[in-house]
Amino acid sequence: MEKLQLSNEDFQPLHIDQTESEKIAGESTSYWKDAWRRFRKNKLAIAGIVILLLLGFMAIFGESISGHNYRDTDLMSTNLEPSSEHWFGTDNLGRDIFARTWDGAKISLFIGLMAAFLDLIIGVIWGAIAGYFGGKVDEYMMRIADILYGLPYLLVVILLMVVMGQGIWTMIIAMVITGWINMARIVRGQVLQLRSEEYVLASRSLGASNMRLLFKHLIPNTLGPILVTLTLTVPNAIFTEAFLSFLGLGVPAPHSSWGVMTSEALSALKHYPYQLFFPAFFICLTMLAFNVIGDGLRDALDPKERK
Amino acid sequence: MAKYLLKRIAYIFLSLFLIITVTFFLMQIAPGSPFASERKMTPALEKQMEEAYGLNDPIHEQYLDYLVNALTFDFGPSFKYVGQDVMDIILRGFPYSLVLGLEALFIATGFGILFGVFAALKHNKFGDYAAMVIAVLGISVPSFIMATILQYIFAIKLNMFSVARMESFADTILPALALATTPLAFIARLMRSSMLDVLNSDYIKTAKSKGMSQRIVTYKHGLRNALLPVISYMGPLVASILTGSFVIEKIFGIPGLGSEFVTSITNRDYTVIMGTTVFFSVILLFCVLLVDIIYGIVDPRIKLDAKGGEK
Amino acid sequence: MVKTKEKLIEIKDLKRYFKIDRKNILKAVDGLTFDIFKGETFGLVGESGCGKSTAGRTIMGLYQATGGEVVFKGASVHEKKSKKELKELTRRMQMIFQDPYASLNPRMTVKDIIAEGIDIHGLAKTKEEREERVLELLETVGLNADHGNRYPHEFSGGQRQRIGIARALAVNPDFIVADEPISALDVSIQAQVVNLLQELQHERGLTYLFIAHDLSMVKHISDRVGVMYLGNMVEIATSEELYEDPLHPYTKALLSAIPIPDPQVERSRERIILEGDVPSPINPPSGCPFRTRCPMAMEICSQVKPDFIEHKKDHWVACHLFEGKN
Amino acid sequence: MKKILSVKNLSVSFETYKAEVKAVRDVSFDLHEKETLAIVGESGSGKSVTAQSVMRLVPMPPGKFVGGSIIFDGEELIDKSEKQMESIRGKEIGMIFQDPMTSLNPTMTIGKQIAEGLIKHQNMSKKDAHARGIELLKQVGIPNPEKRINQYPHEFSGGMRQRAMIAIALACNPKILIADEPTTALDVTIQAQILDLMKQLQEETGTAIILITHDLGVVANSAHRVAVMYGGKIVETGSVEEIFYNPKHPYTWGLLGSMPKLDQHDEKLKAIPGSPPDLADPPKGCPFAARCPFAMKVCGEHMPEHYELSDTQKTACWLLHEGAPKVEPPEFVNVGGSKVNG
Repeated sequence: MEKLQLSNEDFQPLHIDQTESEKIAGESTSYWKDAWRRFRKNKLAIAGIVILLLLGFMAIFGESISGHNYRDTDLMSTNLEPSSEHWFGTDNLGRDIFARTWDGAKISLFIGLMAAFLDLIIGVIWGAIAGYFGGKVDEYMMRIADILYGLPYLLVVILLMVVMGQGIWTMIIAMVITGWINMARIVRGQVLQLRSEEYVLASRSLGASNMRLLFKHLIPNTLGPILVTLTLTVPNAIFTEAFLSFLGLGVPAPHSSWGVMTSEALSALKHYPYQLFFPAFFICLTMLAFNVIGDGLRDALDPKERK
Repeated sequence: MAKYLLKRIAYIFLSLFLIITVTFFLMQIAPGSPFASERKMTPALEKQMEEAYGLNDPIHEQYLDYLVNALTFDFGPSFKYVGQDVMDIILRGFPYSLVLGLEALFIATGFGILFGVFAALKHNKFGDYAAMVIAVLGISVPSFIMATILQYIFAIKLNMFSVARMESFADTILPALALATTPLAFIARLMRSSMLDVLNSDYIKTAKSKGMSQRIVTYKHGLRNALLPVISYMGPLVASILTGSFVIEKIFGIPGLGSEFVTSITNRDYTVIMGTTVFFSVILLFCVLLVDIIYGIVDPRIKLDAKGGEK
Repeated sequence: MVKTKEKLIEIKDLKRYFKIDRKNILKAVDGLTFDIFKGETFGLVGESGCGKSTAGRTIMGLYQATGGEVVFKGASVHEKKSKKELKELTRRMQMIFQDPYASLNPRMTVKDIIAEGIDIHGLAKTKEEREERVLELLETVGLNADHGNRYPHEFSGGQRQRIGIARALAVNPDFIVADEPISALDVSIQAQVVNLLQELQHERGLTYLFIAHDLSMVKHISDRVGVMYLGNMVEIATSEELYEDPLHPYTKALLSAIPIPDPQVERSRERIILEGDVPSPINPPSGCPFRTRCPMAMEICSQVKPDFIEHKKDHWVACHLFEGKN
Repeated sequence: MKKILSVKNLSVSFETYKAEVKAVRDVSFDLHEKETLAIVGESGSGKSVTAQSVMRLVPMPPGKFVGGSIIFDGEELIDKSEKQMESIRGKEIGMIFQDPMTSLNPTMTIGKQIAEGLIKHQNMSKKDAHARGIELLKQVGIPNPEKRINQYPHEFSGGMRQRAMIAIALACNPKILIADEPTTALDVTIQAQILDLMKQLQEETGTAIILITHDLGVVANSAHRVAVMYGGKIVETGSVEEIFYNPKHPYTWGLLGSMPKLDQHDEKLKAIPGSPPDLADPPKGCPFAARCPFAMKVCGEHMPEHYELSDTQKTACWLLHEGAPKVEPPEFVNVGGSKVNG
């Protein structure tokens, strides 16, 4: 290092405003803003959202675009390969697979979203009450959930389907009966943990009411995990619907669902594999989209990743 | 430990009791007489049949009978197949399902752990991304679609396997693979994240500071601790493989317990439905218990908790 | 330097137990009796798990007392009271927490965090007044208006702790429980926070219960110090007295264990090194809780729990060595 | 005394998704046989990264060596392969960490964790390693070692675990022991036990110790020499007497002033205003300039060189330049030397 040439000027006192060191650079970012910024960087998750929007659009308008409807049979044109007339081909009753695919999408998405929504409502209420009040209340409420959780849930769903007969709402109810437990457990765990956080204690020592604690502190801070669980519940419900329909327990005819279509295509698999391809592809695509969004959300919202 | 086990077994019985009760009463309110779907029967004959199956006794007696019998695994005769006991049907189908299930279990855990560890060791490199993309795909493809895809490619197009036969070991490969896909992907993801957590922990640093090689650090110190969350996933895993086998057996034409169950549902063969449900639940509950015991063996901290936190 | 002798808080045989399971009870606080005078800082020291934080929270009324009572300005803290009385009580007693990262809600702006008490107690009539008060509080703790709209994660540990102090001050309390407010901070930042606390005390006539495991800092800030061990108070004295003439063997050991930032002193010091670890509060030893590690333990110590007695004026101790000698 | 470790101009950075954090910048120090060198500094000052760099335990990536050298026993450690480092870690240099609750493998018995190193570095049989393990546990003051050796970490208290960690680190008689905040997570009475134990073991084995700490009390208790770190740089080094009785760097003054004194009362603490610099964007000149009450124009522009004040004391501060105004250290700094009590 060469010797520095220093003048008297260099040894004049440096006046530093101490408030300067308290300054924080950069603009203020809230938790959600920050999370969104991180989520946006996740290309896969963004692709998932785009796919979902497209699927949703097609579920609503797809059938009318096709120029056919989902239940018209045409025995003159059965088992046709995809063509300009029938974009996805036709099935063994001559029904247009394109139209049926989007009718199925409507039902699959509706079931998935509805089941997830009901899970959310029941799970959050149950979990929040158990976690917030703790003690005996918590013990009994979670015991019940534990026992239900121990049951093979698909069995329960199937049993209920047998008992209540087929139908969309039966399926949704059957799914929700066991589905909410997962949500309840997560919410309870979160609330239980947050309840003893120092900022909640601080609010309590300021004299905050239960309502204030719940709505200002507990719920806003559990929203992240709830959102992630929710995005992972939807594909689960879609899968369960497809599974049940595949077993012949699902949506009653003439409505289609992706599960029904897969099931019907199976017998013709050897000769008309395209009949299987379309519903199977869209089931997988939807589940994939929800899964990558869920993963993306988890990464974006995980407090461990925050720095 | 003994006390803990007893407590757990008591819980299992409580759950079973609930399952039996719920199934019983659900079947009671289920629509249609079990014999309705049979070929036309004279009302007199139907009455006679109902008498024979004890369906005219008061409900609570039927329930008690059923409860007592269920404890001895006696679920009565099938409604549909005259002269066959439900237990016979179960025992006939079970071996197929067991083989299939175990095979799927091995594939799922073995490859799942392998993929997960691989991805964790290649963290943020190409191998990691590749493994995780495959895993997300695996989770997104439902088992019954996987099954049909496998069947189409390997059996129909390539003729490597038979389409729907259950005679040799080779016949079990495709169904086991299909059954294992989703859990395999789950385990791979779980294993990866838990391995990453463990590799970042302080005791891994300690092991390194002792001069242990990367291999020993990874496998001797890392793997065992990273396996803990995977082990606790084994309970749900067994459940998923059990229920997954309903469809897989149907697709591949395997005469296992799952396909018996599905058939019994379409037939409204109530005693078989009830019997298989209870049987499935027993297996599941004991598997979950087994998993907990294994967990206790792998993690020395658990034993302490079972004794009530004393030193 | 006890400023007044007016009692602000009387704590009488305060107990707080936690049920672990059917058989085991954790006696976190097992019979504390002491007073806190108006305007003083009462320091509470002890090792981790001695129940000092539980004591602080029970005194605040955040935990229900298992036994005994806390009287604040003549009113019992744990007794049932009307909503209004309860609110007024919580306003007058406030708390500062240990972990600057966990004590602020990450989803709220600093302004809303500080204003929470103002909102709850309706201390501001208009939005402008609320704004003004928050600004004033920010300035009091050395932050500026610009900081109000930011979120906690953008601040350093020391700054967060000051936000916590501002939040407590917002409701004009008389009494503040500071639960290890500096132990998570760096040395130079600790001094900033301690100085701020002292300034605020002088300006506003606050009374502190200062909880910490660091005896040297407690001694620095406190007028009187209480030493806790396994849920029990073993000694109380003014901080000079405690340092000049510690009576209880545990206090002596604690004092001698503190490393002093002076190498010559360190070299010439005779240390009392305690054997072993603190026993579990679930199954505490019979008699005197300290006897298992006490270098002076006697026959009687395992049989009889020593009384808490005033050995000298204003110097209390619970030890058989001093029983009957005052 | 012989130099056994010499760190020269070491710089270590971390790549984060936002920026490159320059955690250690141009750090140099020596360690001699049988001495205890304390590296003191606040969190984020780079002291732990420095220590872990010596062991080559800094994960890379995200960490990277930007420059400098680490010479141990005449050999450059930075150039060594991972395989070569394995025969140095544990054998030549041992390490203990801050949190004894997390630094032991929860699913392995204490005995096995001690034996591992012995088997690897000293080719011991399992049986011999077990016997030696019992000996080591006895040496670090764990009662009933025959029984304890087969227990798992969760059956040990915090203090006992730290003793076990020391036994692991010292199992192969390393020449250097790096202790990274070994007592920070422990209670005062347990801290005293551990510090005592380390001193006693150093006398028995002659190991040189690098003690990383933020607690000046611990430094005064245990160290022979001290390096004070701030903002990723060493700002002052010296013997323990020089640092406590004749410090020349304003940061050292500030640090000493921030500590409460047991034998004084009602004296206001001399807090250092402001907060430490952000190492993602470190200041151009002296890292302490922004908080320094004596800062001059040059401080903001150039990092001062290390002025050699004695054989052992080196201070990096422009106040020591002949052109700088004379500044007296605050009076509280010299108090300690004359007064001995306690």
